[in-house]
Amino acid sequence: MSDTASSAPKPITSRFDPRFEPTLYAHVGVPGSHTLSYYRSHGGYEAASKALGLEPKAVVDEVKASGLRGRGGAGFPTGVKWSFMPPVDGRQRFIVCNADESEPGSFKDRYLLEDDPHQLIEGMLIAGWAIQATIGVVYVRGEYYHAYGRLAAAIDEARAAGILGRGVLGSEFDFDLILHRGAGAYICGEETALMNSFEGLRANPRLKPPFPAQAGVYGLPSTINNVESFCAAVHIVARGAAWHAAMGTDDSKGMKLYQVSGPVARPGVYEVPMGATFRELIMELAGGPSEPAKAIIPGGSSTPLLPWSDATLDLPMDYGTMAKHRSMLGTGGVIVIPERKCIVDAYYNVVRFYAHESCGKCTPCREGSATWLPKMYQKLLAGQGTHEDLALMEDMVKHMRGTAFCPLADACAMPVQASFEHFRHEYEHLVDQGESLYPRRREWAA
Amino acid sequence: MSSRQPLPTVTPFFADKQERLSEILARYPEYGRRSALMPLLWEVQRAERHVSEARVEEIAEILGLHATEVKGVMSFYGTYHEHPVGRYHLQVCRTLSCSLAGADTLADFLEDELDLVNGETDPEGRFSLQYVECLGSCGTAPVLQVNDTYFERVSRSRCRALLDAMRRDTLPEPTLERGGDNEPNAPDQEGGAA
Amino acid sequence: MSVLDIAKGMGVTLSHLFKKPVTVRYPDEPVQIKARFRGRHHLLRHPDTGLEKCIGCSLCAAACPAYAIYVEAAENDPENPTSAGERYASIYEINMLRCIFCGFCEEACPTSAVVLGHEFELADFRYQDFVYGKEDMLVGVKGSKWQRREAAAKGTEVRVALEAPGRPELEGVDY
Amino acid sequence: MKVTVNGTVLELDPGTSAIDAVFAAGFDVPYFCSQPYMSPIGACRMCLARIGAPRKERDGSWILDESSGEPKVFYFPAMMATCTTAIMEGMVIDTLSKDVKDAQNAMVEFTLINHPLDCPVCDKGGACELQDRAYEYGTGRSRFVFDKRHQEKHHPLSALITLDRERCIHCKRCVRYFEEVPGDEVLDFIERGGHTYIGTLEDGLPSNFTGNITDICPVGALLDATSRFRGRNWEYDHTFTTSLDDASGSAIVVDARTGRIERIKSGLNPEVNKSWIDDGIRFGHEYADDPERLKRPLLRRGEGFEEVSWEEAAAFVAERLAGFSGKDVGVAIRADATLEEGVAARALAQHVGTGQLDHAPRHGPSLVPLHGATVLDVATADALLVLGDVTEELPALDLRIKDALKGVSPPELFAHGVPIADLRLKERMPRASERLAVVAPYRVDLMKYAGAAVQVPVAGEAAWLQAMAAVAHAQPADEAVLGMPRAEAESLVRAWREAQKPIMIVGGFVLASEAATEAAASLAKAVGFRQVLVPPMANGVGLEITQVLPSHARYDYQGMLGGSAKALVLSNLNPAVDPAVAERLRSCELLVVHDLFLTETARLAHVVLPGTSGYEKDGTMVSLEGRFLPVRAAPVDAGEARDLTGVVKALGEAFGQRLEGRSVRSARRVLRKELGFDPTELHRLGLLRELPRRRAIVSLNVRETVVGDSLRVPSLARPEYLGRNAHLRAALGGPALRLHPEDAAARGLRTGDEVVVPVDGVPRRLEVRVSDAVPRGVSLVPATPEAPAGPAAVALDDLVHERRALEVA
Repeated sequence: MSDTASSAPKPITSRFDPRFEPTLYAHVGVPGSHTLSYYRSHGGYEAASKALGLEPKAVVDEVKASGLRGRGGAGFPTGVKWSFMPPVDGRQRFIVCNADESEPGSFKDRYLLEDDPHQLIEGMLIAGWAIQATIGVVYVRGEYYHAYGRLAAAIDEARAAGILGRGVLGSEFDFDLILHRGAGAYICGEETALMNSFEGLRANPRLKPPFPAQAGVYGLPSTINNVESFCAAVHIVARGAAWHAAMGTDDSKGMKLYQVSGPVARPGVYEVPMGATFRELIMELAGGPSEPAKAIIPGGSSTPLLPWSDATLDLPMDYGTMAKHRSMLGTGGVIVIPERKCIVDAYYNVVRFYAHESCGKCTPCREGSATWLPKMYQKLLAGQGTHEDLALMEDMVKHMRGTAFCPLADACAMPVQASFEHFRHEYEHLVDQGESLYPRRREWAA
Repeated sequence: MSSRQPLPTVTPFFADKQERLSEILARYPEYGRRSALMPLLWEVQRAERHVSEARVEEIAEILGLHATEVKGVMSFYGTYHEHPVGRYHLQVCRTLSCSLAGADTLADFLEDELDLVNGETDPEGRFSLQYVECLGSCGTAPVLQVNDTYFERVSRSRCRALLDAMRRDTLPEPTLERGGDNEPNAPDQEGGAA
Repeated sequence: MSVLDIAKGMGVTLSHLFKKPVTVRYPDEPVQIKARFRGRHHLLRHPDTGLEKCIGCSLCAAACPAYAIYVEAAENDPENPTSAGERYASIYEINMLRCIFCGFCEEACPTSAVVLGHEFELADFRYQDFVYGKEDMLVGVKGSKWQRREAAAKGTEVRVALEAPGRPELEGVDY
Repeated sequence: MKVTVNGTVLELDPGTSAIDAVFAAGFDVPYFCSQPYMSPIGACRMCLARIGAPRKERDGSWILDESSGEPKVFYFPAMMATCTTAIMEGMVIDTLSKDVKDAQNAMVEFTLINHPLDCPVCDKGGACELQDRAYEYGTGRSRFVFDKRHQEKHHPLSALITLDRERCIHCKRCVRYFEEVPGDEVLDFIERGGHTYIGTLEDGLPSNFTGNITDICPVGALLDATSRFRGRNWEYDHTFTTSLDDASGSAIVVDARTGRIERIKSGLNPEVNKSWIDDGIRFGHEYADDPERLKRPLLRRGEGFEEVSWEEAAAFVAERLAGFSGKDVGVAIRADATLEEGVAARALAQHVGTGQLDHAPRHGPSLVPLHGATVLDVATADALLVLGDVTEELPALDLRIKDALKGVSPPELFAHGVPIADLRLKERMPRASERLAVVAPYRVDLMKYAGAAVQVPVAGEAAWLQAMAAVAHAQPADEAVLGMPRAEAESLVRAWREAQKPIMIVGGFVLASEAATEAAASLAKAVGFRQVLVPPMANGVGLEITQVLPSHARYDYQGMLGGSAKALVLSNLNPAVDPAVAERLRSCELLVVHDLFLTETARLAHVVLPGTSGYEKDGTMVSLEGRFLPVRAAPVDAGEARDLTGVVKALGEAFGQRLEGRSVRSARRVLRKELGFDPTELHRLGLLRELPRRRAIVSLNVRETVVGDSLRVPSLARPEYLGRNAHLRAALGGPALRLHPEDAAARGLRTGDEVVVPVDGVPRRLEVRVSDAVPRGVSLVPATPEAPAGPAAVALDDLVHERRALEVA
């Protein structure tokens, strides 16, 4: 476990920082970067050619050795996940890309899809070779229509160039992609729900086991990863596992696309080695908060917030440290909450999101996240809450945790619990005074 | 048991689009024919701005399903519409990051300006207003999605300009915003990307 | 026993000679009944809409220890409902010979539709005349079957020889 | 595997679910979404428990607890739904600790926040799983102070099923049921999250098995419309009996109250119908309570009838019978009579000394195949050839065929019954359609699920079977007759031969023809099929093996009606629907009719005796697989109606004779001798017996039946009673004349038209239904007990329009 005191200072990076060379995000924002010619001229598909020259198992081992952990939120080691695939037995195998980025606070995948679609295609090709899957599925959320168009064009280009299809890149390996567009359901970010959605079913999560490696898309062996994970795999293969493993902290290796939103000077995506501190990210890269802040959500709205303090700012953003502080790294989507935002209002906003996105399959989520909890928040915000209501809400979220079918109810309950833990006084003020400690903000940029 | 005859329906949507239909069906393996359900719904919706019950039945017929199944899937997702939306379907994200950037006020502004409430379409069928959840544009909040296109960092003046443009049916191309280090308009991006 | 004891006893007797007697000239004079006396049942209506309170749920029949109640339900005609909601009692019968006037039915009733009133003059001649249907118990019906039969034959009003203080549960029941 | 449940150690098979382990150990957990015979999905989250299991080191040895030296139990971090968790070696399950109780309380509370508290008016009240579980596992108070979800109450899903959306707790049982059991996904969730509700776009739930969802709904959301708002659950008398609607031997529960049948629910017979019945069985009971039921014997006086006592009626019959020579008397009973009634009929025939005894409808060939198979065999078959429309003819078999396609063998039973969560079952299991081949003269429902489907011409089964047998014997065969390229036929034959358990199901279209039946038997012999023969009515097999048969082919039922009998005793038969037969019956010297209603035949009778329906008699039936099943009388007020044993008792008394079969008891004394066991002691699940294949089956006195170009087709809704089953009729429509769209258009007919059309010379009132499942030039009309399934001549040219369907805008 890394501690800021013990580990050597890591370089901060930014495309403006001469000490570091951005990798995943090198081409985002560059006009024309989505084309094959641009990508090829910047070393594109060399990693794929290299991978196709290796044994599939060697590619898996390389990714294992790199210490890459899934960038979709849960942080499961990618190489290990790939090695779960059953032995090749003649059945069709699938590699699936989860491009259904919908977690509030996360927006890194969209830019990758829009500006560097070939990087994803190359990553999936490498992963496909590694697990011997000949069909890749890219599930793009329905709202990312621009990204969908760019990706569709990139796939056509790649097909025309022999990068997809029969015998890719001159090898014996066949690989093609199916591009599938979602239609607005956060739950599709859950891997099995995504598979149901892809199959043309209601996107309810499936029972596990069987895990996707045994029975995934169409009941066939499948592996599913996040967009960023696939892109990282490209560079791992290109530069070697050691390069990747050298970056980051003990349990979190490599580069990470951190996103900063909320009232900061320069919100956006920053590619930094794992384990950068909040201070580096928020104060230095993003230019610091534009108004006094009181809390940080470290990795998308489902991760428990941390109070704004010097101690918090000095925490390295990696899986272990966040877990130690009873939060999660999630997708690395940092949201800064300003002092003047009522925390009850802010968390009503978060709960409303989960209420809207609950699939309705299981009871605690359908009745808790989607029905009762938002109603309780409405009651509080209307100034009609009581202290019993606060106790009831705490009891309710306690029972929503760990009882639901999939993590969505937890994703709703955990941040609410944390908001109670750190900002209970704001809830109590609202109950006692009948109005919020901080009046609702009505400002909007002119 | 009773197999009642369906009532005479309107011309099938895919009657004159067989090529497009087979292109969509061909994307998926034979055993995964049902996967074409969502693309077919998109196809209809893009053309007709909603998916009517007759189209649901048609898609069910194409895929060999019961209409109920298609309806069950369609209604699960937030972006398929049962009733036609306006020519400009304005979708305002009000989730946390956008809300912190003033999306609630943006929403109020649109309600006042267009005299619409959430979920309504104006009588001319030009504008529909809908509040949606996170669109993945948190760094460039607030965001207004018009049909399939994102307009980001929508300030009051930008919003006005957009509305005026839409009233004149001259919707501009969106400027692609990136934020952070990847701003396309950043002064020295070429040097940085090297 | 001493003379004194006898005198004491006679004293008690004598003192009562001058007190007001407790007996009444029933049925010429009404009998006084306590508010919580449990007599013949009434089926109540909602005072504002006039709809029957009974929804035919049969819980009274389930609660009845004497199996004296029989209920058959039916669906309300939405245009012309008998009771509020979907369901009403198409048949509601209590066999007054079996009834032990325990009041369980009243307690079991979720809509306070059946309430035990004060009427107790239920004597009759034939077995079937002890089975009271809805028409005998709905609020507004006064008297037992026999009393109503007699009143009809004589062309007089039904007279119930009792007086009782009201009870809030007996909403709309008038003696 | 060793599993410890709350301290109780037990040994269970691998693959058992934790919830079954809990029940097997004698403990209880609440559950709503699990349902026997359906896939567990873990949606309701009621069955949460704290679960732990030991883990192994890399080298395979157990990680030990340092203090005890026993394998250390690692608990899962969160509570687990026991229904979706498979047991592991050494698993420890805790359902009693405070944490678990708290979680269960919370789940009950969550479930109840949107559930209306209208138990007093809810038909499920008193038999509601939610009510029970809330009482056992809830806290008894609600902290939810907001408005509950308001949705549509009493929404008619079909004429048979009412849906109350507010009461739904989203357990998904009904939605899964349609996908997993009949395979018609006609019901689904609409919307998502807190707005989710159950709905359908189909008109009236087009499936033959819709009623089962009212049984499995854990709350009062889905209700049987025939019994809506009638009584409360605790007021019903439940009679566990066997359906006499078809020969499947499906277990049913007849719920009666104050002398009338209020509803029928599915019974559980794991080897026959599992817990499913079709809509015909479930909803087709209203006729038994019809006000026109005969309650007392009637005796003809001049033109009219007079109600008389049984003694008087019997005395009249006995006196008149005495005037006939024995051989002039005919006795015929319907083929859904019980074995006991069969014995009674036999005794009566014996007493009067006639060989004119028969049951009808009956095929010429025997119903006992050379190599028979059971229903369970069908459910576990790996190759199936279905000849005919099983879905309508014997719906229970349709579901078991679909079981076979899933390839999951029936579960082993626990002491607590069928596994609550059978982890082998999954949502949307692939169906091995290549196992099923269906052959029928029109597009039958089962063809949707079949790998090979052949539509043969009317009465073309024999030719097809002969051609297939030729393929099997590597002889030339006409591809046009086969309906497929020869290579395909050869691969089918190969698949049948290679199968471990190939089964042929032979429906009425084949059995109607002796040639086709023979061809079926020879194909079966050639490829190794075991056969299931579908009897035309419930007890066809039983009445055949107890020899309720004529002494000679010319004395069969047709022969009796044709004039070989001067005096006739008919039980539940109505041949006078045919005007030609009615004319002959008018000249009959003595006609005794035993029936439920004053039928066309009864109107011609000299004596009419009130009969009982299948729900009102005790007895025994033999299902198509040779299973002896008890039929029990529900407490129904049928006036003085008696079954045939009662008729024989009254006649015997009038004869001054103690006839065999004068009561169910006395009939069973006879049966015990013949069968070698006592039917009185039959278990509810029946007794499967090897059936004797009698050489002496008397073939029908078949005059070359008019082979028309049309068909009488089986229907699960018994057409003879459809008019009196109001709800079923509303759902299915009246007896239908089904036509190809072009044929209909050519005659200006539309769906919904009511017509009168001669079928084999008998005018029948039918409702037109246009359907492309019907081949061109063929009309389908429902088969009746008088005219069972088979080719028919439908004179469309003589069709008379009774009422035209309203123009649809």
